[in-house]
Parts: sequence; C-alpha cells; structure tokens
Amino acid sequence: MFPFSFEWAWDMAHYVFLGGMWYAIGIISAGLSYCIGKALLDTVAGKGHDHGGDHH
Amino acid sequence: MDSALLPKGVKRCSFPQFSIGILIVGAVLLWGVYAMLLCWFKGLNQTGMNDSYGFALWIWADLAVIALGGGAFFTGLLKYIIGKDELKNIINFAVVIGFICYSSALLILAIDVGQPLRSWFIFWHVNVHSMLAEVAFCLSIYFSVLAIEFVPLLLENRKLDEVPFFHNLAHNMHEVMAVFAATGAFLSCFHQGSLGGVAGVLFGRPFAFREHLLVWPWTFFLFTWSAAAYGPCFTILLTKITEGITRKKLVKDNVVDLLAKISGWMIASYMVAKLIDTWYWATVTAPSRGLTFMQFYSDGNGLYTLWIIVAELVVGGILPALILTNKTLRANKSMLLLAVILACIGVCINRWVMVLQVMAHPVLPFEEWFAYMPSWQEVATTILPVAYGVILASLAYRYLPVFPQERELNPVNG
Amino acid sequence: MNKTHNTQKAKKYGMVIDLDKCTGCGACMVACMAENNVPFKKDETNKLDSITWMHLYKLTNGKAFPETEICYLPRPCMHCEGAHGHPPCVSVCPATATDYDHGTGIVSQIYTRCFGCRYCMGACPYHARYFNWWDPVWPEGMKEYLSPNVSPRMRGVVEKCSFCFHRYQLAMDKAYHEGRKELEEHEYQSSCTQACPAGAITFGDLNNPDHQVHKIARPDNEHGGKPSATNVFRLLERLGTNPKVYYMSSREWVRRLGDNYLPHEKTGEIALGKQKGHH
Amino acid sequence: MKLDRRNFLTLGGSLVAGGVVGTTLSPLPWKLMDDSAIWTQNWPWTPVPPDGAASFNHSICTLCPGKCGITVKKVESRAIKIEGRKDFPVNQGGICILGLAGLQLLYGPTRIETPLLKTAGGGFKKISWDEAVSLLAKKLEELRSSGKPESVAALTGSDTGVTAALIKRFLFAYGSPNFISEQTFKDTYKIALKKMQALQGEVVFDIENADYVLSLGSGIIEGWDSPVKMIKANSALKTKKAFLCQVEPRLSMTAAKADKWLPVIPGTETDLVWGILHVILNQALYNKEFVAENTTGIERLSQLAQPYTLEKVSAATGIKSSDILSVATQFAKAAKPIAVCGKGQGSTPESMGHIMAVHALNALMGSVNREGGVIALNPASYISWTNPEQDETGKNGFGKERVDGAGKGNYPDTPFLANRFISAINGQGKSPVEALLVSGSNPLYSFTDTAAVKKAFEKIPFIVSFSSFMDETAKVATLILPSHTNLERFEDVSLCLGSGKSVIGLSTPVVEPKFDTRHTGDAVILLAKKLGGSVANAFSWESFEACLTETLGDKWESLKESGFLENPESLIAAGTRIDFSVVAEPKSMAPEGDAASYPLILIPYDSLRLAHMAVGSPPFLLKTVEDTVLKKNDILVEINPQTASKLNLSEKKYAMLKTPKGAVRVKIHLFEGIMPGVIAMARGLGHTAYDDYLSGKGVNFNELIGPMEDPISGLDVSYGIRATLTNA
Repeated sequence: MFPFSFEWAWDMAHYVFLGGMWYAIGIISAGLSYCIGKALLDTVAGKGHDHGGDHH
Repeated sequence: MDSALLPKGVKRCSFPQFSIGILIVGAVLLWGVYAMLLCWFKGLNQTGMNDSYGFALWIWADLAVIALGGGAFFTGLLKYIIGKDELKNIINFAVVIGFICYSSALLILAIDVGQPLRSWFIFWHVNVHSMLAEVAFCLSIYFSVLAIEFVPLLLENRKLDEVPFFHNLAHNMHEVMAVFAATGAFLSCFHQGSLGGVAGVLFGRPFAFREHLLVWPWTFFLFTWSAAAYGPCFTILLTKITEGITRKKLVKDNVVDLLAKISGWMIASYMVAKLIDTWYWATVTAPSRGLTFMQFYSDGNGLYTLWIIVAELVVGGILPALILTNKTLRANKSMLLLAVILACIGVCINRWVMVLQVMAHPVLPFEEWFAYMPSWQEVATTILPVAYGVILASLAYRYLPVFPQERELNPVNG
Repeated sequence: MNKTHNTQKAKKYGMVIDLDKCTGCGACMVACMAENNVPFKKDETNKLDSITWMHLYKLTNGKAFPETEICYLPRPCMHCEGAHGHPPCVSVCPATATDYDHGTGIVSQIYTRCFGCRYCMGACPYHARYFNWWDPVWPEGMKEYLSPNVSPRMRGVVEKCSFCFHRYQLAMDKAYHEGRKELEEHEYQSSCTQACPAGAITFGDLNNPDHQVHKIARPDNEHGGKPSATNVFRLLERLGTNPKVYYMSSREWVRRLGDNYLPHEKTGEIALGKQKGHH
Repeated sequence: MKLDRRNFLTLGGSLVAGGVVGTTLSPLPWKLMDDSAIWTQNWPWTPVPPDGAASFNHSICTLCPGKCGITVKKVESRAIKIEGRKDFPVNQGGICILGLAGLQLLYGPTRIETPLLKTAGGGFKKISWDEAVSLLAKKLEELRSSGKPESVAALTGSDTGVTAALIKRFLFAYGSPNFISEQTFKDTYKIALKKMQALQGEVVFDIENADYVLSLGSGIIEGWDSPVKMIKANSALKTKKAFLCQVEPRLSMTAAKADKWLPVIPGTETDLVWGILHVILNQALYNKEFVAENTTGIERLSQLAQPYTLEKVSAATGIKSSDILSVATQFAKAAKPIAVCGKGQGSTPESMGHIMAVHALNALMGSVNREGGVIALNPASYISWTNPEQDETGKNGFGKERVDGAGKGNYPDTPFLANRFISAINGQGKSPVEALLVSGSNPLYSFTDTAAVKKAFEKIPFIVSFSSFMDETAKVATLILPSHTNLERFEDVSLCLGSGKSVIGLSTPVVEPKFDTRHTGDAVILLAKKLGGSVANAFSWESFEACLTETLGDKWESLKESGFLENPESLIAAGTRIDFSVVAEPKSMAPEGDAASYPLILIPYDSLRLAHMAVGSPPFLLKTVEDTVLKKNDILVEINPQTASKLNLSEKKYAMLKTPKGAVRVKIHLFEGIMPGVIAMARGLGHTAYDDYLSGKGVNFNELIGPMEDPISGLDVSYGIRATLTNA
C-alpha cells in the first residue's frame, strides 16, 4: 500500500492499481470532509434548529 | 418504552415482542460467534476444509452475499447516476442490505484466513497482480462508501435528527450522495469483477479458467454483470419478506416493478453473455487443455453432474429472465416472487460452482473428484451473518425511516 | 528478483525423475520431512490434511487382473515458471508471500508473511501446497532433531517444497567464502535427490548444458521448456504452467497420465495450451 | 454550562468519540496491529531450533540387516539429519526411509530412560543399573545353585557380531545351551548350501550383475536382503535392460517394475521351480560344462523333475504353460541368469525343498560363485575368542538338550528353532525356561501366532528385555536393561557385497547417550562380573568397547577412522561339488487351513514404508503409508474386485477376516493387481506397544497366521494362510 514497505519494487501495475485506489479514497474523503465541514458551518450558522422532525 | 426513538407516524410492534424476536435470533448469532471463536482460537482445523478444498463454504458465502448485496450499488447507480428517481423509495433498504452483506463478507473473510492478525498484510505487502488484493482493496473501500451511504439514514432517526449538527450532516450528505454513489459504483464494478477474476485467472484450473480481455478474464465482467442483474432481485425478495413479516405494504408496486423490469433485462443480457462464455469455454478453452465438457460434470460423488449447470443457467437464469422481462408475468405477485427466488438461487449456484466445483474437479488425470463436507463450525459461522443481518435489518426498520412510502401506504389512525 | 539476475546468467533449477527407476519406497518423502522440519500428527491417514511436500502418487493403467500395471510418481513442488515467471500460485498471492526468483527459478514461500488465505492452494493444479491446519507439535524430546536451517511453520500458513533452497544458500555462502560465484553441480542438491536409493531423481540447472538435468530432459526454452528428449514429459504440460520437474517413463500409459488428452490426441503430441495468466 | 443529564450525555459522548478519533489517528493502533502480527510470527509454542556449529559424522545404520553407511549432520550436540554415506560400498549415498527417520527413534517418546522393574501392580518402577544388574545376578545365581542353569535362555534378533557373541559366551560359561536367534530366508539358504555343497558360508545374490533375474516372490525393491543395495541393483538392471521376472500372487512394487509378472497361487512357487527345472533338464538347456565340472547327481534331479510337466505345473500354479515354457527357456538362454527366493523382505525362513530347488536351478545354469550369480563367502572371522573355562555346573548345564531341539536329531543343520522354542514352553507342565534374556528381537510382535507367543511368555517366570524402546516384549518383561540406540553405540558389522567382496564395518556412536542406558554388551559384562567365579573369569574385558577394541585388534583404529575395511579373508567359500541328489523330494507346502471352510488365501506383503521386525515404525513412516493401507485405525486388505463382488464386499467397507488362527475386523480395498481368491495384508501394523503414533493402528498380520514347520529344517516357514472374508 505504501512504497516504503519492505521489498517494494515499482512496476506499471502499481501505478494503475494504486492510482485507482488513491483516487477513490481521495474522492471519498474529499466528499466526506465537505459534508462534515459544511455541516459544522451550517450548525454554527444556526441551521437545523427549527425543524419539526420531518423536514422531508 | 422505546417510543421516543421510533419514526413518527408509523406503527411498530411492542418493545417486549421485538425484544423476544431479537433474543431468539440473537441466540443463533451467539452460536455463530462461538463457532467463530473456535475457528480463531483453535484454528481452521475446526472446519471441513482440507488441502484440496482451500476455498469452500465461506468463500462461496462471501461471493454469494456480495452478489446479492449488489443491489445496493446498482440501485444507487440507477437512482443517482441514471436518474431513476422512483427508486429513492427502495434505495434506503438496498443500502441497508448492502451494508449487511458487505460487513458480513468482511467478517467471513476475517474468519476464513489462517492468520487473522496478519490479514492487513494484504494491504501492507500488496501484490497488485492478485485478484484477491483487488477484491480486498475495493471491498474495504466500497464498504466505507456503504457506511457513508448508511450514515444519513442513521442520522434520520428521530432522536439523532434533533441534534442540529447531525441534521445538517445528513442533509449535506444527501446533497452530494451522487458523488459517493458514483464512486461506489466504480469500486463495485471492480470488486465484483475481481471476485470473478479470482476464479477466472486460475490457469491451473481448467474448470475456472477463462480467456482474458485486457488483464481480466471473462468471469470478471460476468460477475459484475450478474451482481448488477441479480442484486436487485435480492432487494425485492427481502422487501417482500419484510412486508410479509410486518404485514404491511412498504413499497409501491411501480417501484418494485421498475426494479424487477430492469433486473429482468439485466439477467437476460447476462444470460446471453454467460451462455456464449460457457459455449466458448466448453468448445474451445477446455478442449485446448485436453478436457471435454462432460468431464467437468462427471463427479463420482454425484454432486457435480449436469443438473447443476441446468439449475444455474435454465432454472436460475433463463426462467427468471423470462418472467421478469414479461410485463404480465411480472405483475403477477406469485410469479414475481418465484422469479426473484429462482434468480437468487441461480446466482448462488453460479458462485458455488465457481468456488467449489473448481476445487472438486481433479485436474491431474490420475486423481479422483474431491469431496468436501462442511463442519458445523463452518455452517454456524455462515449462518452467523444471516442472524446478524436479521437483527440489523430489524433494528433499522424499527428505528429508521427505511421505507419512505410506509407512512403513506399505512396511515396510522389517530 | 535478486542480484544474480543482473550480474550472471540466471539459473533454472529443476529436476528429472526417472519413473522406471522409482520404486515408490518413500525415501524422498521422509528425506524431505527430515530436512525441512515437516511436522506430523497422530493420525496421518487423511491424506488431504497431511503435509508431505514430496508426495508419492500411485498410478494405475486401469486394466483388470492380470494386465494391471502400477507406477509410482513422486511429486514435489513443480516450481512452475508459467509465462515469464508467473506461476499459477505466485500471481494470485495477495500479500506477496510467495515469489518467483528469476535468479534460480525457485518459487519461494515466506511463512511469516503468509496470512493463510489459501488462494495459492486453489491455484495450484498439482496439490503441491499444504496448509498448516494445526499447530505443529513435536512429542517430548523430538524437538532435538529440528534443523536450524529451516524455520518450523506456525499454524495457519501455507507451506511447500522449496527445492531445499536453504541448501542453495549454504552452498552459495560457502562458494562466496572461497571466492567463487558459481556452484558446482554437486554442491547444491535437494534432500530427496540425495536420499533416493534408486538414483531416480536428478537435480540441477536446466539452463546449464553441462548439468545432467539438461542433458536428460533437453528442455526447449523457446517453447516454455518443453522437453525434447523422448519419453520425457511434464505434468499438465498444456496448461502452460511450465513446470521445472520433468518425468521419464518408458511406458506409454504412464506418459499419457501426465496430462489430459482428448481421445483422438496422441500422447505428447499436442500444441501447448495458450499460456495466458493474469498478465 | 449547567451539567444536566442531556449535557452530560453530550459531553460524555463527545469525549468518547474524541477519544476514539484521537486513538485512531495516533500511532497506537498501528503499533498494536504490528505487534500482534509479529507475535503470530514468534508464537512461543512454535519451536525455534537453536543454531550452532555444524558437523558431519559417519556411522553405519543397524536398524535393519541392510547395514548402510550413514552421515549424521549435527548442530552442536544435536543430531539433525541422517543421510546416506556417499563412499560406503553398500549404499553409495542412498538411504532408505527407516534409516532417514532414525532420529525419530533416537529422540522419540518411547525410549526407555532407565532400568525398569515390573511391579506387583503390573507397572514399572525405575531402578538403578546397580540394583538392576544385582537383581538379575541374584536370580541367575539362584537358578544356577539349584542346578538348572540350562533353564536360562537368550533370544536375539541376529547371531552375528560381538554383542551376540558376548551373550553366547555368557550362556556358555554360565551353563546354558539355549541361545536362540531369529532366522531369515538367508539362514535357510545357508542350510541348503551346507546340505548341497557342504560349506559353511554367507550367501550373496549378485543381482546387479545378472542379466535375467527370476524372483520367486522376493521383494527386491521392497526391503529384501540389503534394501538400498537391492534398489540400486534394480536401477542397474533397468539401465542395462536386464530382464526381471517376478513370480508372486500380488502386483507388488517389484512385480510392477518387473519386465514380466507371473501371478502364482500362493504355496505353489516350488511347483513352478520344478516345472522350470523340468523344461531345462528335458531340453538339456543347462550349462553342461559347469554341471559336468562342479556337480553330481543330475540324474536324480531329472528323475524328481520328471512328473512336473507343463500341464501339471500350470494346473497347480495357475500360470499358463506357454509362460512357464518361455520363462524357462529365456532363463536358460540368458548369459547370467539368477533365481532368487525369500518372499517379501525375506525376513522369514523359506522351506528347504523350495530353496534347494532354487539353488539347483542356479547350479544348472552355472550361476553359483560367479558374477551375477549366487555367491558363498567365508564368514567374517575376526571374532576369534577361545572358549572360556566352564565350571562343573556350567559344563553340566551346557551339555543339556537345547529347549528348541535344534542342531541334532531331525534338524542337524538348523542352528536355532525359535518356533520350537515357543512350542516347547507352551508344552505340558512347567516352562523349561525360567529366565529369558531378549535382545534385538520383539517376539511378541514379530513371531507368528502372537497369541501362542504371548501364552509362552506368560509361563516364563523371569523375562529380561534389553530393548531401547517400550515394545510389546519389553512391556511384559520382568526387568528392562535398556540399551543405547543404534546412534549411541558401537557395533561391529560384517557385510557381504554382491560383487563377492566382504567388508567389516564399525557403527560408531554419533551422539552421547541421551538417557541412563547401557550397551547390551556392557550389561552382559557387568552381569558376568556380578556372578563371579568362572562366569566372571570368562569376561576379562572392562567394557564392551574394550572387548571390541581387543577383538578387532589392528583393525580397530582404521575402522574408527574410516568406518569400514575390506576384509582380506573374505574369499569365496570353497565347498564340495554341488550334490543334486540331496535335493529334497518336492512336497506340497500349501497354506494352513482347509479350502472348504476357508476359500481364500491370506498373504502378507511388505513395504519399506512400514517396519515389521524388531524396530517399530517411527511417525515419519506412518505418514507415508497410503490411505488404502491404513485409514484412521483400520487396516485395509487388498482383494480382487472380482472376488469381492462374489463375496458382496465393497471398497472401504468393513469386513470380518477369519483364519484358523484368529479373526479381526478389517476394511476392504479393491485392487486389480491381486490374484482372484487371494487377499493381502500389510505387515508392520497392529502394534499394541510404542507411542500413539503407531500403537493401536491396524492389525498385526502375525496374529492371523500360525507356525508351519518345514519338515527338513524344522523352521517356521508359514507365509500364507487360508481365510474367509465376510461382510461386517
């Protein structure tokens, strides 16, 4: 998973495989960070207090 | 007693009644946990596996629950990417099922390895050429996607929703859910496929081996396609079962019909590909290795004979495809139920043969077919996730607004 | 991949087993067990959980009395080269716990890295890989004879024949101390080869025309190491596993049992299966 | 902020959540994960063999009569591997499965660690060597002073070498003629040589140099004679494309490797030999020159062979006439044909009639004392002690009749009759043997009719075992004086090589004795010294090693140095002309039991993967035993599918096997390579002693068969027995 692991030897497959992996992880963590961050801002801004339990 | 936690405007059984149900299933769960602990502490000698059956019941269960759990990614894909908006009424449940299936799969894998404490070596010392590594990576990352998809539903619990941050978080997650769903679909395609690749790359095993397209064997694509095709059937089946147990209609017919129709056409197209694959394998791939089609179906122990391929392809494939693609048949409740049950069996048989028949078939000409009988510990640990799934699904249904149409379909008087 | 790959001609250690001479006495099996600290249990009659890196198959011509014939076939790990160093087992291992050494052609197994997924066992058509279903237990006192050159394996990992790789290392160490870079043929021999009372096993570098194995098997390296000597064959040749263990038999039915053949195909005269693996 | 319930929960929850997040982001979980993986790689219950300086030590393996040279690899004081010694003339680097597993015997759990005395409760208690030897001396002194020294007997696995000679010497001085040794087919061949050529010699079969081998059931590659040497000889036959014809009812490995397999009805092998003799004599295919120069009495042989027409022999043996004719003519036309006998591993005697016919066959072809033939060698003569002085009691006792009646009367040429020894004890009244010393032999397991042997041993009041292992016989002993194992002791061996050379070898200890054991030779010397008087005087040596040093004289140093020496005295033994007229009249040696009540014939089969004589199979051997021989604790018997279907028996199913001697439960293994009507069972299983790796597995073949006396030698030549097999 990390190139500093014992006996690591780069080859093309690593770029493709690990590229895909970090890409997916990147998107997921970016999305999650956005949600959490925005939720925090929203909460500070006072949103979400006035709902009656059925906002749908 | 727990009324404050229940969703508003729906009826739930009494807490004691619910508790008794959970306790009964919990007992089964504990039995499975006991077997699991035996496997962990005493080792895999507790199983019926042997050197000829390095992969057995668990790996089948793993492949099967993941195929069946494929409804989550495919429904998500249909709703968020393709834009089939009606499916929002079933997507929550699909996500719950997916979550259960994938967490079960991970648990089974953790029991299945000989050195569970070293299982992270699959990441640390990864061999990127291994299909199993691809499975492990995609599976675990996709599981985190499922967890993310599950979170907003969880936060919609009446009590949790009262917390402003949670409310906002759920809201924001709903907003960007398409991004997660897209990533999930991408990952799912790969891990469903790589699960198929697990068998397809075994060039020492002529029953499993398939010719390649790019770096992937045909089974890679067939597995992805079949999971997408059959997964929704499992979602429908479980919806029907839940409706039966709760004695309520939870999802409107048009939603089920849409999913069933898509599933039907997916199965139909999958069957075309699968039949071509089978034909090519039987007439080109296998003979090039000196084996005839019938040699793969001549198990001296009687299990792996022609019936199994008929059961998989005709009964579990062509038949449900015919029913589900036909509007009239699909509209018939019993036929629909029959079709989804057959479909689920069909995909399970496919996963079974791709694991166990591969092991059973003797490749060396002087060997006999290998027989295998699972031990009770294996059976118990395979039932364990089922019990866990029942409990988690029950909890989700009881405390979370899983079925958005429930209130509308089952108005509570007063 | 080790250094030898770059600095000198790669070796390809392999074996030729003369089935006409093999008597099925079992010495190779025990020579292997004794050399490699292979454990044993109180009941070893379930051959599907009994660890025997070197296994003896009993082949029969399937004919009724008195036309019956039998032949023993010793089966170590084939140390397949596959296509371009991708044996069936190595490419599937998710944790790189087994590897193909291009310098020697030996398929290694790192016990402390293996986490016991057993995928490699499923991949190997020769059943050459064994799982440690149990903790190895030696009765009181018997640990005394364990060799320090091979580490005993723990429960839950896969093990297999290593062509006595530790002997290669010891021989190389010795050669290095003597200022040599190359080994003599006799300096590195597997334990089974050395023990075989019938002299049925020959071991050496298949790439070295001076070595007996090369002279007997005459591997055609242009075509996946296919033997060009008559009566020499490999197990499951057409799967494209490219094994480094060759067999010799003067009996047609034995040679035919070495691979799967369609009824109309002649023994030995088949096109190689497409050598496609993952990659 | 007021700390109400809600705030408390929120705060608590936040703390927990924060803690979890903090811990996850800290290196702690990674460190723990890593540590746990490292722990699995160093589980304290998975041994780590200590490393150290390696050394290689030469010795000779004495676990079987094969006597292979071995090289033991040691790391510090631990022996870690046994390998074949490359420059040793017998095995030239090769080694058999038992020899390879020798360290499991040395370090095994069934070693006897100290002298043991049987207690009243049937168990054993540990005693010191001094106590043990004193106790035995006291017992022997009692018997001696009561004027019955001849009631002491010794039973040994072999009668060659210094250890056996010391026991013999002890009995001589003490006053007993009852030294008994187990006999193999080779000993019976020696008797034949004595009768036909009047020579006393060791017999060697030069298979390697023959070009046509007619084997009458000899498991040439399954442990017959010197196992590794024979396997090498077989490879030599293959290389030079010599012909091997195997005559036996079962497709053994030797039969499978043979160029021709002739399945024969058990017990009719001699008829076949006479059939071949008939063809060769009638067609005058024999080596006329050799016969004229070296033999007498060919007329008598022709006369005896006359009734053995092809038709008659074919009917008796079940072999086609054409096959008999072609084997006979091929054999006769070969340049260096050899006929060999001794069924299986040859560990049991053969009938004299059979052996003499075989020897006649060899003699007719001139295959006696020539390359590729049967060679008689002068026995090694390095043990040249003079007989010690006997006192009056000793003289009287020694002059008494032997219990087994060997060496005189009907059996003048048979040195020992172990089977008659057992039956004599089992006779009317008190046992004629009051104290028995057992060394290198496990009669309670390896003698036929185990039940009778057991009964006899129960009648002997005082049994002393010198075994290194808790075997069946040691278990019933009154006193155990444990010996060193083969790797802990000196032992002299004399070897006859196929090429006609003979060699003296020295097995030297490669490790320090692991337990409080003593060399049997030392124990005997100690015992003699304890007894005092003329018995003590017969043993001037301080120890076994001193005795061996003195006995080997000038050879000692070089033997210690190189392990073996070519024996200069080893010349081909000269006898008289071969006298065909003493060849015994053919006599049926059909297996015991009547065909009507026992329609099948049960025969044993030997394999190198199972030891079946004095040493029990170590765990590695059991590991190599196929699951068609042993499954869990059940033994499988081989039967032809045709016979099985008649009896309604099927693969892996239980059946009751009954012979006139006993009944056991077995499982069925269908095997096309066995004659219809014959069933075969592996020898070497069914131990009741040793460890959990061997004990209680399968059935001891010897329980099912009884002694069958050869009329000429008196030896037990039983091999097969009639049997029934019914569904169970």
